[in-house]
Amino acid sequence: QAEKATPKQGGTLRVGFLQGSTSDSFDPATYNNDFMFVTNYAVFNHLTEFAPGGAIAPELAESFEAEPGAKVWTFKLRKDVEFSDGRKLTAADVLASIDYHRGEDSKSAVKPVLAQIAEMKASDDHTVVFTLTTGNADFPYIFADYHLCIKQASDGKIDPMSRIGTGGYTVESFEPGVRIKLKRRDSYWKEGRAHFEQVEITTISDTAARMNALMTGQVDVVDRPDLKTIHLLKRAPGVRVETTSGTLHYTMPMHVNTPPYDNRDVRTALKLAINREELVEKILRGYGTVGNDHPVAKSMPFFDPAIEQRAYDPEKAKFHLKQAGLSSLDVQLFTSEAAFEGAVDASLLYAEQAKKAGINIEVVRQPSDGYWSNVWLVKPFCTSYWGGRPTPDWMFTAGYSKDAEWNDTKWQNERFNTLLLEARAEIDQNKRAEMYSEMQRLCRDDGGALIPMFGQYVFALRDQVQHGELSEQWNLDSLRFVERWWMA
Amino acid sequence: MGRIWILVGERLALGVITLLVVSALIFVGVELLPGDLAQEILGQSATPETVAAFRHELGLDQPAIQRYFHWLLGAVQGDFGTSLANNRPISELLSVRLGNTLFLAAFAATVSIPLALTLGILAALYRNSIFDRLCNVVALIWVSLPEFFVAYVLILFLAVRVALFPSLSNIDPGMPFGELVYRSFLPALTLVLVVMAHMMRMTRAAIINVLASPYIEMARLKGMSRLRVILYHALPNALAPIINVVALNLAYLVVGVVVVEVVFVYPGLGQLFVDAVTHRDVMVVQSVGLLFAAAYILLNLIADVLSIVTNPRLMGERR
Amino acid sequence: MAVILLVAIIAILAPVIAPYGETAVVGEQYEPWSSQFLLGTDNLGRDMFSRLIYGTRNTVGLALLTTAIAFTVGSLLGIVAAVVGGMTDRLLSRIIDVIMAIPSLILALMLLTIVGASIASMVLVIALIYVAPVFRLARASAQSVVVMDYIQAARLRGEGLGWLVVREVLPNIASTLVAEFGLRFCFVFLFIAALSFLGLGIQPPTADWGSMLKENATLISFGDITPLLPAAAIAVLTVSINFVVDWMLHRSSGLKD
Amino acid sequence: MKTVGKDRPPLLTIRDLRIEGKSTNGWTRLVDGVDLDLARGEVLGLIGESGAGKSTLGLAAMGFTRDGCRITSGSIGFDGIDLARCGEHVRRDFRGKRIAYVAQSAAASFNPAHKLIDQHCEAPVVKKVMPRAKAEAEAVELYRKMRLPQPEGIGFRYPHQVSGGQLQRAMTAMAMACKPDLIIFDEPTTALDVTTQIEVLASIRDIVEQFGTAAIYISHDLAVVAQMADRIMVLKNGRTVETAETRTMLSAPQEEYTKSLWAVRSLERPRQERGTGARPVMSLKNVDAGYGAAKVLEDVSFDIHCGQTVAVVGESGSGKSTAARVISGILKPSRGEVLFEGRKLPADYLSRSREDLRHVQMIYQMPDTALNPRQSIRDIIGRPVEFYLGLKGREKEQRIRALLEQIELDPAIYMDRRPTELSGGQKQRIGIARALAAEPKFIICDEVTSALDQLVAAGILALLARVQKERDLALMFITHDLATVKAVADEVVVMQHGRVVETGAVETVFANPAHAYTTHLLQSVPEMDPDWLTRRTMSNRAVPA
Ligand SMILES: Nc1ncnc2c1ncn2[C@@H]1O[C@H](COP(=O)(O)OP(=O)(O)OP(=O)(O)O)[C@@H](O)[C@H]1O
Ligand SMILES: Nc1ncnc2c1ncn2[C@@H]1O[C@H](COP(=O)(O)OP(=O)(O)OP(=O)(O)O)[C@@H](O)[C@H]1O
Ligand SMILES: [Mg+2]
Ligand SMILES: [Mg+2]
Repeated sequence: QAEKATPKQGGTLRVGFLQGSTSDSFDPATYNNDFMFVTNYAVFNHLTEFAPGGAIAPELAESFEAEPGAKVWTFKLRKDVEFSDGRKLTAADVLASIDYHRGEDSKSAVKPVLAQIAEMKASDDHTVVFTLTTGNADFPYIFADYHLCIKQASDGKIDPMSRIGTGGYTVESFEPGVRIKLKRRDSYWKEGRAHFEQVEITTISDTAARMNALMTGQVDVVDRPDLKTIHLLKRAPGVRVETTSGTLHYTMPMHVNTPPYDNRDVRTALKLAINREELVEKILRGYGTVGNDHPVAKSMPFFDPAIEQRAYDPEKAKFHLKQAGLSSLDVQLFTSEAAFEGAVDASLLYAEQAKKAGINIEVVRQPSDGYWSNVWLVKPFCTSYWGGRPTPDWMFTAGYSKDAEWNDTKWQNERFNTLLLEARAEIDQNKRAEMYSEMQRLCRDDGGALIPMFGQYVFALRDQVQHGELSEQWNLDSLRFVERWWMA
Repeated sequence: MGRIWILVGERLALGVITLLVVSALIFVGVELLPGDLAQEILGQSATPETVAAFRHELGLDQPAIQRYFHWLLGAVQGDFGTSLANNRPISELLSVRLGNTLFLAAFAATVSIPLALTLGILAALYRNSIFDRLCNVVALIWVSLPEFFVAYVLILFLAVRVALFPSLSNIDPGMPFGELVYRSFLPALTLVLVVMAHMMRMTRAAIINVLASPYIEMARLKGMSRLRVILYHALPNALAPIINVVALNLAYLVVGVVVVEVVFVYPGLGQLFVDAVTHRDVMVVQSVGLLFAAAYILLNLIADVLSIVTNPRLMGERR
Repeated sequence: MAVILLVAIIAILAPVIAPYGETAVVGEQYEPWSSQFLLGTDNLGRDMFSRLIYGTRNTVGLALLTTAIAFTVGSLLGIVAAVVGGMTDRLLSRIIDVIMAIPSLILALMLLTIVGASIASMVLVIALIYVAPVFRLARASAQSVVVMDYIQAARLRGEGLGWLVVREVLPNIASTLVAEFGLRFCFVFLFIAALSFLGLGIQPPTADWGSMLKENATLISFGDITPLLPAAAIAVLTVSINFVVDWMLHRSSGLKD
Repeated sequence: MKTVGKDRPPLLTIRDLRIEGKSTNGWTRLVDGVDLDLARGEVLGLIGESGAGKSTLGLAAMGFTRDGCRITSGSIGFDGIDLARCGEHVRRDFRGKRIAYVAQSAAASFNPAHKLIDQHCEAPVVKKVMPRAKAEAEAVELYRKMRLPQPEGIGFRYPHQVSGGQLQRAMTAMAMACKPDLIIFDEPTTALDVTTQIEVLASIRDIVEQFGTAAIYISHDLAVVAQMADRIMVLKNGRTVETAETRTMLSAPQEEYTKSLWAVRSLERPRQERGTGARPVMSLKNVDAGYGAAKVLEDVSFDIHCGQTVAVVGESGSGKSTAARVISGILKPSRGEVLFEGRKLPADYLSRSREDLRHVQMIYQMPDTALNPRQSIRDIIGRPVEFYLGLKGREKEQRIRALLEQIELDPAIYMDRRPTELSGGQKQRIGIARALAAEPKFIICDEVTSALDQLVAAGILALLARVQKERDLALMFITHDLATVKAVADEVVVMQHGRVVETGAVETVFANPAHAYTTHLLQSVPEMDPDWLTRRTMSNRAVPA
């Protein structure tokens, strides 16, 4: 056992992923699936990374610190880092890489988050100073995001398609939508990382095929095994299933500005009419926990365990309906497997449960194709998911604040929005905790999101693949397994 | 012989027109689909601003007509343009995939066609016997099951239970031929099972159809054996419908194997096409669509020409 | 024959025969076969047996409707092309070529996303796609009929197109069309199942064999037989339909052995 | 004519043969206790009406039954072996090698996919009688004997590249390929026109005589059988009616049935006087017509008068049917016009009025293809009644009944049958009823009796004559059978190579033909005299071509 637990160099890691598409490219602004996320973390480095246990740790930055008020942040860079073509990393590379996502014509998903940077400059070759518009105690977290990889700059700009990074691996071949082959760099600056000699990541979008590939030993790691059959997969020789519970959660956003969802009692009735335990049991096969209609996960800072868990209560739901002046309720729930795996089944189950509360839910399945542009943010009641954000501030800002781009419930709560701004700049951790607790309650009781469950990240691997303590932010050791794991 | 070439010429000309219409239709279809490449790639995390910026970068803000003719102009010169999604030349993208697709289709065809014809002939020979019934039932069961299910069953028995063949067909262009065959064995077998029944049954039906002809009776009156009657006398006269069904199935093998490609992770054109459609990568959709349509038209043409060539009545000039 | 009758009866009497509702969650997931749940339960704890029975209705009914539309339109157009000939024939044939030259799943995807994915539009779109092969078949077989003297006699009588197509030609190519019907019918519900894979097919929780198969298909990888039930239902129906077709063909081929 | 040798050794001995066939209502007797003896080198003529069981018996002589038929009792002794009881491989071994078959329609019985020579050599090579090269050489020899043109090259053609008469000869040659002991000729000349028929008959007889092969010659044409057979056997409903030496049979038939067969040949009808002032109903004026570039009709003109029958005769391909097509408006003439009651008809039937269409009706040569197999008799006849005369319901029903009675079919039995459930003669009568249903003034009969046996044909002709009289119909009668012409026509139009070579009243033309071709045609009509063929071929050969 002890022998297995010590990292060993060598071997080829073969990975099978659900996602991956022919439209994939190395342009960090367009990364949109696990395949590219993982590739990104293998080939490039970031200013910070998630350490096991959920803490934020410096990566390319040697250290970072804030001036009081958390408005000005100084990041010191490592001096020994080389790109795979031998060039040394400098502050110019960092500035250009971040700038790429900030510009007027940026198409990057992190553009809204980076809007808080009022100014950034290099005070010397290895120091970068950020000045923010408002104080943000959680600022270093954003640099762990996969979009913000550091590429080489020339004339203050990066080549977005460039494959030259500072990471532990270099790209040997890449066929978008099919597979990528990575090769270990001998001169990787990070100690004790990048153990595999070669890594081959293949897109296996068919779930059964992915599991078969794992069982027949054609791949060593797969993501998202089929939960329906996971009990059977566990029995397969040489295979083990592991989980991490991160911030992933499944939601059913209601537009609070659209009748009947504009009535708080109706929303509450709908929230009470769902049997969360049964959903976790049948849809997630137990690989998850019940949600409490707010997006803060147990593992996140400032989660308030004191808030009462909402339970399935058809009678109380009926009561709330009556409060709203209704004896029964007919609603349409738009859904698709694109929302999350099992979304359609979850909706169907919910519909069956809600019948007991006098609520008729018509499940309208939509084409997977185009779901995010046609349904999400468009239909007043649908299924969706959030990968989650590492901090409550970031999570709330992205999906619940009044001018969030992805405010999928159209929720506009005055008190909540004020608290959000106050809490962000607050340094006193206790006060912060209080504020975040109130925001969680507001979200739970007044918000438009029905959040029935938090999902665990589930992955399966062959026995010879070993790893240390896992980081839980995202799937597969926060997407960093390529450089963190090893072959026993 | 001359008439054949005239026919081929005419059909090719018509084929080109069909291709144009198909490409235009596909273009319009993809344009009409909600969402565009910019939206699809940015996905859930898109904001209107970033989508607009991306659109501009991709040139998607130009009028559709202009983009179509730009592509068409290139395509006519053999340049399919570059994939908007990742800036790679489409022809390069296509050529590898096309090779793979053709390899798989050829593999499945070389197994299934002779097998289907043989079984069809034997079924016609021993029609209504146990053998015939059995052949039919087995073949029908395989067609009645969806391709993915056939694939799963094969994987279960030939890859998981008994590790004879790999369940993933991740082939590389550089692999030796034997390796290619080994790796694509299961997808090919799946396809064989899927297309067998149609061809076999048509062979059987076509042969039985001519068995009531006077020349078959004549052959029997000449004392020819049953096998010879079927092979030498019935088969040549039943070829036209058989050729047509074979062509149809070949077209399917080239064009319609997305599901099998997905299950076996076989990097063929089908996956590329579906991927491109879901991402609204119009140029790629167009180009693959064009290849598919061309394959279909070409196979149909070949079938028609073959039916003529194998029919002396249509071939030789009249006396 | 008997199987087909049985299927028809099941389809009509589904609510009477099925022990549980089509969508009712009545137990735990994947319960084994028992006297309570004859064929066990599915992934949401719905009774497999009941769903299979309701599935008969939806699957067979819809497939029948779709195939019927495809055959009506396809064969009528095909015969018209053969009877009228000339430009009409050429034009129709080219249009059909275009439909056939676009991969069907993609065509369905495009059309359905454009017109919206209701059951009605699904039926129509699949029907449209299958019009193409039916057209080709009908045209080819009609071409050998239209040269017959009795067609000429009808033309000389001054009959209109409708009469020629429906009363003179159609009855003579019916057996060929029926033969094709046997396989097409089964292709249609495979197609419906494939569409539900793209999120376009029959709306859940409606039970249909194709989707039931798809939903439980992964189980087969572990040798679990649950997915075999809908698969077997499909296979048995296909085989029996085609045997009836064979029998009809045999009768019309003129062979008596 | 050979003399019949009673002393020759027997080759085929059939005793009490019974064959049953499966029909919709169980098994029915097709051949019912037939005895037959055939000596080596003897030719037996087998005649009888359609459906009498001639082919069934002929095939049985090879130990062969069609699908759906079975031999229930009796024996078929061929050279000492009972073909009814031996194993299939024995029979198969005999077939093609020792017993050969010449089918009725050579065009249908040659496999369209293979060259003649390949089909010729198939039996000798497969049966290992001789090697391929020798078989080919012999084939050429046989072709030459059959007086086929280009005997060296013709074998390398496909069946469709060879004319019907030539195919029929090639089929006879093929039957000789293994020099069998017995050949069965199943109506080998029925489908041919008289001028071709005579050549084929002569060739067949030559070769049979030369090789001393025994033969069974099946036909329903007595005159033809008379030329070929030493002995004649008359068959009816699967039973032997009478067997006798050819000359005896011809001069003194014993049975009533045989006599009735004989009587058909002398069918005559009273000539009608043509009213001198009567205007023609239908006229062709200087018509040129053709298909594509090929010109088929050149300057064709003739008139058809009210109540009269005009026969159009000429060899196959001379343009008879083409003229009919021009009249009916299917084919547009490139020059000239069609006049109906003095009025010019539009060239294209699509632009003709319904009334014009009604008055020009057509009866087709092949009743099998002229009646829609999927419609009932009621529909077939009822449609023109409804379509042209606008009758519905009871009136229509009555009209159909009347028509069926007119063609002597019991409405109660036949009304709801389909064409496939009728005999050839009955089908043809339905075709006539359909034409009559429109109550037309003019009917085109395109070879309406060519495919029928004489008894049935006589019935049809009589029927036509009757309705013509009743309705004062004008008929255009296309045929290549001059006996029929004699029997029914008032006037005759003789065509050759798309031109009218002679017209006139039947008596005049037949008595002293003005054109050489007419003479040739007339001389080709077989006569009952068994020596006729010999005389004809002698004189033909005497006159170099
Ligand atoms: N395969 C068959 N099955 C059942 N009945 C048959 C079959 N073939 C022929 N018959 C019937 O057998 C009878 C005799 O047929 P056959 O062909 O011997 O007559 P034929 O004398 O040769 O007549 P034709 O002059 O029309 O050729 C007919 O009534 C026919 O309907
Ligand atoms: N549809 C057609 N296209 C081209 N040529 C044709 C067509 N129909 C007939 N012919 C040719 O026209 C000529 C005259 O044909 P037609 O049918 O009028 O002859 P026919 O005198 O009726 O002969 P038969 O006695 O064989 O019926 C023949 O040489 C034939 O090959
Ligand atoms: Mg006969
Ligand atoms: Mg003719």
